[in-house]
Amino acid sequence: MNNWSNFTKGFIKENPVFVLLLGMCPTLGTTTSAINGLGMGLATAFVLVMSNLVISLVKNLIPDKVRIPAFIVIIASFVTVVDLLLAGFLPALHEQLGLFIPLIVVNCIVLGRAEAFASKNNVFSSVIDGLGMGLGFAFALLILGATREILGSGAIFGYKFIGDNDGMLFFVLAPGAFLALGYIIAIINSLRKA
Amino acid sequence: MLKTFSKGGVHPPENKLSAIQTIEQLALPKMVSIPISQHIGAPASPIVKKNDTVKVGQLIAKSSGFVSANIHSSVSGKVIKIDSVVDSSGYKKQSIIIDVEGDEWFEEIDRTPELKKEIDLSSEEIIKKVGESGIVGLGGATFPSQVKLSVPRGMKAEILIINGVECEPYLTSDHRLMLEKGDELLVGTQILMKALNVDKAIIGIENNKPDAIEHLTKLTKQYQGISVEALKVKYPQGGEKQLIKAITGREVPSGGLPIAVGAVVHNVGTAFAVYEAVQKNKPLFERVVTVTGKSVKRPSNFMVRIGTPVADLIEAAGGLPEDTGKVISGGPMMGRALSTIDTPVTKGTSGILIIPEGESRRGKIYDCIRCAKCVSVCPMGLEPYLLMKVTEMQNYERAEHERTMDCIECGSCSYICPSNRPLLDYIRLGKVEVGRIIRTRKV
Amino acid sequence: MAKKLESTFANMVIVLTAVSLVAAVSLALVYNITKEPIAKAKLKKKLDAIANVAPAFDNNPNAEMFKLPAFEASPGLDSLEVYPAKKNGEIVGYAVKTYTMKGFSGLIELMVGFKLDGTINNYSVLAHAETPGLGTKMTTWFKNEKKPKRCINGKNPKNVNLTVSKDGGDIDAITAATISSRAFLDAVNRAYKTLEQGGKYE
Amino acid sequence: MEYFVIVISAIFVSNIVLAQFLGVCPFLGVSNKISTSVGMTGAVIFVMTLATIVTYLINDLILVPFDITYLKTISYILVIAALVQMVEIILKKVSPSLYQALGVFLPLITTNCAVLGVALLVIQKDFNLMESTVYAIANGIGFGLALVIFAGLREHLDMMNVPKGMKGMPVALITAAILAMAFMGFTGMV
Amino acid sequence: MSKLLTVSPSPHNYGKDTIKSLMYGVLIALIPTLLVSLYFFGIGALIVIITSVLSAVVFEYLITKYILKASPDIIDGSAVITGLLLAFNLPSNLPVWIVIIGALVAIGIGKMTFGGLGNNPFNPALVGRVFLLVSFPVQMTTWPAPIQSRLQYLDAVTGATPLGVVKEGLRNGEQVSELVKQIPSNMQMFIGNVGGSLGEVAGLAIVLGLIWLLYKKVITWHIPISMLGTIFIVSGVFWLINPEKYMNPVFHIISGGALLGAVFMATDYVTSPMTAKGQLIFGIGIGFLTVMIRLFGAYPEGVSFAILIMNAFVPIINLYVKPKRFGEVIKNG
Repeated sequence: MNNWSNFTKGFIKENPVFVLLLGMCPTLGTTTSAINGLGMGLATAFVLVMSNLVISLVKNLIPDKVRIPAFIVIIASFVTVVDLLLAGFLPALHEQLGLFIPLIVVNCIVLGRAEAFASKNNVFSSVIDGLGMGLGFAFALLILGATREILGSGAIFGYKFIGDNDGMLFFVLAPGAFLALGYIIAIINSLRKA
Repeated sequence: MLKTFSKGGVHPPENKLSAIQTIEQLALPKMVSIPISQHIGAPASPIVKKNDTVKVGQLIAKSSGFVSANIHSSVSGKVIKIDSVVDSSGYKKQSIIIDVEGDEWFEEIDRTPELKKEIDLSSEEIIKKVGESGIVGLGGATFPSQVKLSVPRGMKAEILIINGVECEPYLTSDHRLMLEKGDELLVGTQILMKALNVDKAIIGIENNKPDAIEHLTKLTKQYQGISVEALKVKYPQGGEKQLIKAITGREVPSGGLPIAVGAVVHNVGTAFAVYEAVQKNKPLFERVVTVTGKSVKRPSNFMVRIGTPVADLIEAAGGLPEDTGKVISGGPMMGRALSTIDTPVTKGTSGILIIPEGESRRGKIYDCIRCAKCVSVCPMGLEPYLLMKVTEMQNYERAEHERTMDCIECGSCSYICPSNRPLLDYIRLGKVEVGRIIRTRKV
Repeated sequence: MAKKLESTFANMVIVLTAVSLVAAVSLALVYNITKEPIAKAKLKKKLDAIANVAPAFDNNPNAEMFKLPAFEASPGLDSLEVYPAKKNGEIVGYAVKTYTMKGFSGLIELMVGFKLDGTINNYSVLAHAETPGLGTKMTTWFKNEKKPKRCINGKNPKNVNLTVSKDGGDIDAITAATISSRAFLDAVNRAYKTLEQGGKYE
Repeated sequence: MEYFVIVISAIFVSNIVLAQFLGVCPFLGVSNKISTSVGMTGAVIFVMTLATIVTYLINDLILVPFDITYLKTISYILVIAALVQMVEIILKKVSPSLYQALGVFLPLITTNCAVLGVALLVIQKDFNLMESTVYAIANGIGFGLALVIFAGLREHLDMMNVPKGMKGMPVALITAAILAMAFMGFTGMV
Repeated sequence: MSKLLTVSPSPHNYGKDTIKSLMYGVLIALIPTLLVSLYFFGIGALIVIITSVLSAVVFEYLITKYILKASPDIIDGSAVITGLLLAFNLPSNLPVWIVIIGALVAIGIGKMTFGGLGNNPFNPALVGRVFLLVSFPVQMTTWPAPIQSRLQYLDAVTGATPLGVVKEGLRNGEQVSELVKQIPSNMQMFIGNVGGSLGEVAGLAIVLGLIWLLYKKVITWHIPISMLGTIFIVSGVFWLINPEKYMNPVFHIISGGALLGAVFMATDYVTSPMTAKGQLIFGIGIGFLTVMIRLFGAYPEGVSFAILIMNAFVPIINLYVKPKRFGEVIKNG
């Protein structure tokens, strides 16, 4: 597989959210606005790239049977790093994302890529894979966040375009997340088939 | 408050157009074709050959098993061939085809009209006689009657129920029989009581036949142990299980026979045939057939020889109307649509119903709107919408679990469905598949 | 390519311990680097909230915070945090972290700033769980200076009845959210009365 | 009364799946059949309660006293992973029948963010040990309630003529959306 | 014999019920309610009803034709009913564009997403209604005063519903005996001279509709009676415990959407259980949840939520509550 397609597959063809249906919790929980979605996506992408990098570096030093715990420790470390960095430098975003930052640990995408890709491939393609998947994830969260923000708050990236009015609040609330994601997946499904 | 069965049921328009028409003897046909399988169970085996001459009432095919029935010639004449002919099921079946010559009856048959009340035969002899005479359930099920009379070991019949319900719309053959042959069928009932060794018989009649109820109630005073029970009108009260439930309040257990609750059910037509067989030595070769339909000129009740082509009956009732869409053997709820009117009348033909083109097709089928009407009308407490769906999905395991085999195919669900869904069609399909699965499991 | 390490017991223990150690050490490192920014960010947030509501100050109100017994306190919440705002060493006003339990979904927390005469300077909503689109409007509703019937900024509870007009007060409730509005004003009044009890007005 | 509030709140008002978006992956993944969702629920209640108690103690006895709460995430996830393994081994030995019922779901639970989420939430909410335990059980029940209802709906939808493009995940998500909307009726009950 | 006969399996007799006839039965039952809403809310009611019905029908047509690419079959009247029921659940001063969004959600999300009539697990009109309630809480909770606002639409004089008054008053610590003075009498509420969604106020008219539906056998008594009975009993128990803190059970029956919900919303064929026993459980569940939400929840009215929640339970009810099979128990008697 060449590096370019390895990189781009995460956006549409193997998009972790829209196609592989992974990492649903943060996808739904943090996408009340475009910026939150993007923030969460990038945080996850960072963890993904770093853990892929490290795991592909040390993969031969780790016995098979303790593979998973070792991976989890590595991933959890990077999650904590992201958690601390965000708390220190982007406190507003940190507060918005809240619980979902530590929960990156259990995001199936991260462990999934570590297990399926980084533990079998070289460093460079692992990083590319992590980057592609991570950005694909961020892209999905951005789309979903933007959709919910436009419909729910009548704004995009915080810029309000319907004056003082509220949008359809449904979309910023929990049910709106399920609904918007459902229709986006349906649209992507029909686009992929067409 | 009149009795009826407790669960489900529908009230299709009754349309008993021929109720006031007395039974007429239909003219002899030129030719009859008598299928060797007119009953449930193994086909009879022919004992005549081509060119044999036969008399009315002569045995022409012999019962070939425990569940099987003798077949007698309904006419006198010459056997011209034994061939496959399309019968009411739409399939080709072996039939004995006889060219009619005169009307020469078998000598032993007592053709006098006198009522003979005394029963000379013993229980075993009656059962034997019924078997020899080829009597089957004339309500339409055509189950060989002698089998029903032979109570399995360890069980005991407590009550005989005579089915005079005639819950199918349009049909009036039983109704007319009760009015015109009341005494005969009551004697027939006593014969059946003797055969079963029971001292109680109840004739169940729906309340839409007050004249029959009145007539038989009057007559039963002379017959010990027989009484008439007027029932609330509700389809499918003529179903064996429903009738037992209505009259005795007992429910035949799922998968069981009526005898499990001590009941045996026979149709009024059967009771009459038993009278004729036992008292008059006359085997079953003719029956009452209603020819009816909204477009029929002269809705009638005919006494018809078995094997007569349906076309003859229609002709006698005023001919086939122009706009005919469907010809049905039996009633509108459970009868079979005929592919051709050359089909012969058989022991199970209770009526010929002609339906105009406009009413002969189901409307457009829509998705189930889950109105639950099929569930509420199912007399067996099943969920037809679900049985259809799981059959459609080929989930036969679930279909069996949901008791699809209990379905009596009364058609109430398909009748009531506002979405015109072919519920019963799918359930039948499911029953076939589930039946096969059950059989392979046993093996 | 190097061969994979065998899954012997010793290997497994060693590797897992090593991985955990490396992780712990590097995390400790990162923690130490980010410790200060995190603390700063937290403080800044609080100061921002105070600065937002209190009259302009040049001290560190957080350092001079003191508690006063709350007016009509709810159980478990019997004192309010008061942050004095000082300019050139002189007290110019207070920011009070106040609350109410009467919100649609219980607790609402506000930071309300008062001038020395008891006039409300500004407020900000710290925490609430009100209905989106209704109660949530309190974050801006009561500070819209174009609508004097709603705005509480610049009003002094001493001479203005800080209850909703429906209850005979002077403030217009949020449309279709009277309960949240009542709760909001209850919290503001609690802050005012608490300072008054503490004898903080001139 | 406090416990009652915690229970009602966790099960209905802020249902862990429908309002807090925790455990959505198994919610969408294991909800094809009612029978499996019941098994999953049992496993989740069990592990969630156990994990919450253990992590609570770790937090209280180790992380806080030594001021290393920044190791919370890493230690919790290790504890949960180890716990799931242990439960699996013990169950296999002690009660093979229970293992039969719950076994297949146990590995899935490690990556069920509801378990880690609840463990983290009880710290955030400042619950004591007893409250934490009740909260964990209640959230397990809330998860199970949502899961079982949803499995019922999906079994139902399997029998319906869902348009082709909507089949599978999209219609499941939209059903979840309406379910979550309906659960908003419980707002403010505590 | 040259002419071909139609051959088909039995039965050959088809009942007179069709989807159309059942839907028209419901529509006729809705007429009294419609008239009452027009009488009390005048022009606003007219605008909202027309907008809602029209957009429901148009959306169903467009979605069927252009998205599902099937032949549109709207004459069965189900879209009209959904539109009408949606309108009945809205205040009469709701702007046209919000009504249109509601109809789009009801038809597009609530119904067509699942495959159209018969396939939707949730009541479409309620999906639309609750969506609007959640999305536009201000517009959805200001109700025009009856009669007074007959000639007004968006600028109507508004007031609170009795349930709203009671909920707010009790939250504010007032006593029931004080609050009853602020709300219309039971008779007024039953006739419909009261603020509220335009169709739910007409208690008497809804009861007439119920009688018609029962007479025509479009629905059975199980759901409405079990639901209203449960509301009465559960609210009655609380009332007996403390009549100063909880309103009396009669008030709970005739106020808000209890009657409209019990007669027209909960009885929706598609989204209610298939067996009589299941329907009783369904009705009891709705009644119980309604009272719980009214007494303890944030929303003053809980009927819509309660019905949607119980809709979600219908598949489970259908799975476990079976009709009594014939011959299951051998009964001798």
